[in-house]
Amino acid sequence: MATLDWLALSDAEWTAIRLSLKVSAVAMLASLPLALLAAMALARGRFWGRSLLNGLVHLPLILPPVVTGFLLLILFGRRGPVGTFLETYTGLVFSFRWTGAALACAVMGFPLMVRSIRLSIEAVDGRLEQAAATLGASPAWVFATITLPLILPGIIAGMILSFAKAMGEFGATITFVSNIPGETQTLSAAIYTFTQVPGGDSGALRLTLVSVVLSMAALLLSEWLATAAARRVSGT
Amino acid sequence: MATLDWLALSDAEWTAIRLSLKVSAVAMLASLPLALLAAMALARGRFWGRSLLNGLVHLPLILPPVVTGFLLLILFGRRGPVGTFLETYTGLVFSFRWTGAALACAVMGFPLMVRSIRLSIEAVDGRLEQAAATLGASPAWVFATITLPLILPGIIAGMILSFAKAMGEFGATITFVSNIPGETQTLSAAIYTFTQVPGGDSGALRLTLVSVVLSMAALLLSEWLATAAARRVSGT
Amino acid sequence: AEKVTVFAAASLKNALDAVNDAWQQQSGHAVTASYAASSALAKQIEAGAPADIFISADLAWMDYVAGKTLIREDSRSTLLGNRLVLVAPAADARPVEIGEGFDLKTRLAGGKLAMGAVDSVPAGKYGKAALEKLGVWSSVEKDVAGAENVRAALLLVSKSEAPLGIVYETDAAADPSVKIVGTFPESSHPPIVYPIAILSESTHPEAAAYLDFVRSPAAKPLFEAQGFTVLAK
Amino acid sequence: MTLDVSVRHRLDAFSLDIAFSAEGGITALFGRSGSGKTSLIRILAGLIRPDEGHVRLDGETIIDTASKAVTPPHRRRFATVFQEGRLFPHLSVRQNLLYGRWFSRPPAETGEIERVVGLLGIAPLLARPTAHLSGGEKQRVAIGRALLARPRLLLMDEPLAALDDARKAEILPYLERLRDETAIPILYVSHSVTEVTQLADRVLMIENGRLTASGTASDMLSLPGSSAAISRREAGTVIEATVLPHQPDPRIVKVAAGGLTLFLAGTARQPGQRLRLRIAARDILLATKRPEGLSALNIIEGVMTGMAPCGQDQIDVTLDCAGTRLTARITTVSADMLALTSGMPVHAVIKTVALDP
Amino acid sequence: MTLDVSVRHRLDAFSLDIAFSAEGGITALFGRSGSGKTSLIRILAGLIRPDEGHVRLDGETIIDTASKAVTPPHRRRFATVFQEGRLFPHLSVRQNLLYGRWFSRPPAETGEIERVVGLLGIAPLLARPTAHLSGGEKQRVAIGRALLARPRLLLMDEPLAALDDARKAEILPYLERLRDETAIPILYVSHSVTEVTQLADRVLMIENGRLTASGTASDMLSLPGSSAAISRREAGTVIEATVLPHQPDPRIVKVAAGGLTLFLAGTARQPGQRLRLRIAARDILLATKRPEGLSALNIIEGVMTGMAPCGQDQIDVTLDCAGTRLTARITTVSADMLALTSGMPVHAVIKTVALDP
Ligand SMILES: Nc1ncnc2c1ncn2[C@@H]1O[C@H](COP(=O)(O)OP(=O)(O)OP(=O)(O)O)[C@@H](O)[C@H]1O
Ligand SMILES: Nc1ncnc2c1ncn2[C@@H]1O[C@H](COP(=O)(O)OP(=O)(O)OP(=O)(O)O)[C@@H](O)[C@H]1O
Ligand code: MOO
Ligand SMILES: [Mg+2]
Ligand SMILES: [Mg+2]
Repeated sequence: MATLDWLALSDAEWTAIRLSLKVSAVAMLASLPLALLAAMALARGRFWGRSLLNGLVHLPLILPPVVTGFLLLILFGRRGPVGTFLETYTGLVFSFRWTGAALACAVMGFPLMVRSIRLSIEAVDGRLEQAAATLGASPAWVFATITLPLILPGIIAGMILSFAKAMGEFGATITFVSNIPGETQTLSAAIYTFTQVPGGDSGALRLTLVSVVLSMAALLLSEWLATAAARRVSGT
Repeated sequence: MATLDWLALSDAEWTAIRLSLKVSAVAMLASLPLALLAAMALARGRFWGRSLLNGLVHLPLILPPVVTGFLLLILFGRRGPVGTFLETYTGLVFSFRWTGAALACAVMGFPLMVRSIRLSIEAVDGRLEQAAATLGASPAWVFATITLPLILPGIIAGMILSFAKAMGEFGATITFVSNIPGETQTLSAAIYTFTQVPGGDSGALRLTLVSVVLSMAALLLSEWLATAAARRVSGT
Repeated sequence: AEKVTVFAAASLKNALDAVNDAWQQQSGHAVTASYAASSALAKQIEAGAPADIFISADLAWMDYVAGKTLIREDSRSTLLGNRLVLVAPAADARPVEIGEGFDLKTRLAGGKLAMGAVDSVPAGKYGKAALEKLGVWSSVEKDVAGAENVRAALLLVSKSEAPLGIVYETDAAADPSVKIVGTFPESSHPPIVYPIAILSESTHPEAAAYLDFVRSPAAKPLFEAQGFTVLAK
Repeated sequence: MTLDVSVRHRLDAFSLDIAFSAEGGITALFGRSGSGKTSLIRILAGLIRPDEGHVRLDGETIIDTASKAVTPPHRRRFATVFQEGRLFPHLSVRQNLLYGRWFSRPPAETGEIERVVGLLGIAPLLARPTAHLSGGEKQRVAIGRALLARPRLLLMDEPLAALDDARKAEILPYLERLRDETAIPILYVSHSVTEVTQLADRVLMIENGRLTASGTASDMLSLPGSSAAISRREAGTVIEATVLPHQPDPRIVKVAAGGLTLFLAGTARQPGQRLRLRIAARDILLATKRPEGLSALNIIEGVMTGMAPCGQDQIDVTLDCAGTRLTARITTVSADMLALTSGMPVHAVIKTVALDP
Repeated sequence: MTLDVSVRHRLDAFSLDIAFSAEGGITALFGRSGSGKTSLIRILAGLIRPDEGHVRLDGETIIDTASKAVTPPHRRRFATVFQEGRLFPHLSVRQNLLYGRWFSRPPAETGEIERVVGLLGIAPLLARPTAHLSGGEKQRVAIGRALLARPRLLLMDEPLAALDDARKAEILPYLERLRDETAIPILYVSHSVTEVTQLADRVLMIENGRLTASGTASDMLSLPGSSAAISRREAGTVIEATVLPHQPDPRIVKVAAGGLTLFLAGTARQPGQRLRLRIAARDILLATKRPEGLSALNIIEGVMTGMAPCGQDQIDVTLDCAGTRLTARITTVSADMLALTSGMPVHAVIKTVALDP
């Protein structure tokens, strides 16, 4: 009974869980197209500025999360140049919204996703793509029908890394969009808050368990998907 | 003149830079053998508990860094079970030492390294390994002479991810081994310190630039190595 | 109606949550609090955060936002105070006589002195100032382990990683695995204060009422229950 | 259809420098291992851009390095059967076969698909993944895939090498039909004289990246002077023949081949049909007087015009038979016994079944 | 050497169920595409564990599913030449060749390496990476790599399919030498009757995963009743022969083949040497009376014992020539002309050069 009480989650905590899942999922999905593009460019491109792009992609990994958060705040905040631009032209607002949390998580997970996808692209046998071209498939078709299915395991690996990172990320998020319950307070931020006050340990532990369970479930699902994808590819 | 002054680094900052490089390099190198093992087990193993191992490997990604640091403290601290054991039997002490910072960075970068290597292993054409076996190579030899060279690009990608992560990591590090100048104060911690005081922006910016430059150099080097490795493999 | 949004230093969470509940019950107005490091909150306010009230953990960040005219000067006041204490693991709770030139070094016995990072964390800054004032800083400077925040410093002591730590009384009192072995004289460090103010951009009609409630006698026991000294009159 | 090719390309130590033009039908690329056949195919398929030169199909420029015009591979529609199969591992056999269908206008019809599948004997494989197909199965699927892409030009790189002889013999007539019934021109790399004789209208001999000879299958595959890539066993004469009006005995057809009249077994031929016959030098016997009571229906009079030693203790004897040159390989011992000398009239004895394609 | 195999294995819809034992020398696996040859090779190489059965080499258990004993692939030392080459992409040609050397005791000597390299014609490739080798070059390197691993058993899966005939003809004698001079037993998958005739001591006919017949090359490759995998063109008789003491004319050798005496060209043979001759049915002419003045040195008397139709308008005529059975393929028209009936004495005419291996 006592144990169950301890495990019982408050409404605010449920909100944080739902928000975390939403933020992580959106971050993962929204960054996917861009990550694919970046990975293709890095794996296949031979353009000037490739190293620059590569560096840029890795930046969120290299910088302390707080710095990334500050940079996001300066760029995408309500007063930031990009933030102003997006708000005016697309109506998209990041500052102090869950969308901002998703942006922060997406940015933090971006290098992980790009690396995974890039590694898969580099492992694709170019001769298959050539064969498809001789059968009449344009580069876009080749990508959609040959490259994409072959790199699926890498894409899935990248997505799960990004998702897991998003579940654990709080430094950049809390710095960028603060820690507003119901709007920007993700599970990780809630855990962090618990660690900041006396007696918060058990609350932190409880939420950590929730976070781990959710991420593990996602991980298992991704493994299963990746295995299925790999099986299709190897035909076993 | 003023610009140069601004860029001039204090002795303490130089110390932090040297320390960060040492910590990141050691973290990267020390975790490599274990990451290889884990990646092999996850990519090839069909044992019970594989999912568990997979979850464990991803844990540092999923958990907020503060929690990871906390767990490290409990396990590897001077009074922690592992810490006590290691100190008694190998003399290795982590608590409040740069070695602890390296451990924290290694742990935080571990999932990234394992994923990269694992993805490469899964892309290796098993038929080549079979061919080597029929020529008399034992599994260990096959691994050393066929698998390892073929996954080199993935290993390099994993190492650079781990290194970059180590350069940016500070949450787990500072929680585990604090922020002792000259011993555990890495560049990231120094940057963080700057962000915590009003007017510290320029200092933070300066050190961030240093960190970015160093990581970019490492990144370029790794790209160059990976390209060389890939060229050897594809024979172009 | 829109909620009143409070940006508050993370260490206030327990106390302020209770106060907010009370206000909500009393006034019927909703309030929401975002707890983070004072530095992050200050920068967010600068970036136009939709907050009504800011409670900083030290004067520096309140001064920072004040300097950019982001707060209503007339609403600013010091809300809470705290005391700085020396803690040790419960297992080794020999009291320490804190005074001019007291022998901290010997008591450390080669171990680390855990405290907030002395350049950035408020508690660390106060601690350093106190030790300097008491003339022992130079003897222990090399032994300081600067944590990211007070809670992390406390953790180092509670896990016996460090034999001594300097933390707030509020944190120390709530942790049974540490014992307060000495309290720093108020005179040895700048006053430990939590300033509060309404933000210039706040348009919330209830912001002032909330501020008044937080400073009211009704809130006082809730803060004191967490070990804070209430400075508001 | 005219394919007009003139390309120069360096690949490290190897250099390719080849110019030819090919009309419709099947053009065979014949040359030893490493002579540059695959490299040429790759240039045509658009997988290598040549250093210099041009490729034109019916006047349309496919590549022209001078004007920097290059048609991308997928717009060339030069479907390629690669030496190594290159099946798509994530698609089933059926999906592999139909891959080109998405891009061909009009797409291959169901009837055509069924015909190709039936012919290649891959109906039982259709639902399977490609990973565990046998070597020959893979190659058959690759052939089907290229055929069903309805290409403008079919590039085939040793397509039958992985197949057993019986399977080869089954597929060859289909390729012949493809050549005769559709207008798809084919560039066909092969080491097999049998295949080339049966299929090719024109043969390009490649050696060390250079075109050493090119011409009709008859000229290229006939002794003397045929390529080093033709084994001793296969060397001989290839001649074009036309089926003459029906014989009284329907089991036999008479064909006119150069100045010769030859008898072949089989009623399947229509009068007027053109065939290509390969008469291996080792399949011709010589006789100094007309033999009697022999099972060979083809006993041809000719005049000996020359001899060339061929390996140890054998010679290739060249005959002029009513203006057609034949080569017979006999032992030097027989030559001595028959006292062969230039200008001497001889009878060439060729078994009817030896003329089977 | 005795290789004793008895395995059963399912692969989805396909099932393999084969038992045989092979002595030293070369054992050929002959069967159509998809019949299970590669699967069997994979079981022997240790790449598939069979569902049931055993494999023993000289009494040593390699696999025994009953006692769960399995020797891992690298301890078997059954070097394998795969149908698809499988060269190591990160190693140069030289490194590929020497790969097995690290594991063989004693390692191949420099002399042996040079001999293999020279024979396979890969000396100019040694320093190159493997990626851009031509198909035939790759396969030659793969053969060299397996040979230099000094295996206990060599498994070869269509090793020569990618090579031109001339190159094949060059490499075959080397494999023969390997068979005769070293004790390495070889299991050899091939579709080529020529290769099998020349190399194999024993032939296993596989059809649909089952051993349909096995026996000496002569029995297996001779009409009637040889496998469907042998094309019409190649069908005939394979007989073992022994070189008889030198003839007065050194350009000719006389061999005893069954009850027959045949003449072959070439002085390279030593008296007493054993050869295998393949006489394709299409290479034999029949005559009702002994022909004169013919270049053929081998005119053999025999008695017609039977006829079997073979395709349209042709028949395979079986002869008994001094106890040896020969098959001649002639047109039905010729058969009528010669009025062939069973029991009739006939002369079989075989060109000397047709007996060239
Ligand atoms: N990219 C390359 N770089 C260097 N050399 C190459 C490259 N591609 C091919 N070669 C070399 O060029 C020569 C011709 O190769 P190609 O593949 O065209 O031969 P091929 O005639 O198809 O031979 P095969 O019949 O054995 O397949 C070979 O010696 C090969 O090693
Ligand atoms: N792992 C597998 N799963 C399912 N079917 C398989 C598997 N491996 C092989 N097969 C099937 O078993 C049959 C025999 O294959 P195998 O590769 O042994 O043939 P093969 O005799 O070597 O043919 P080829 O001469 O064309 O190389 C084929 O029909 C093949 O598709
Ligand atoms: O509220 Mo603080 O910044 O942990 O002293
Ligand atoms: Mg080729
Ligand atoms: Mg096979």
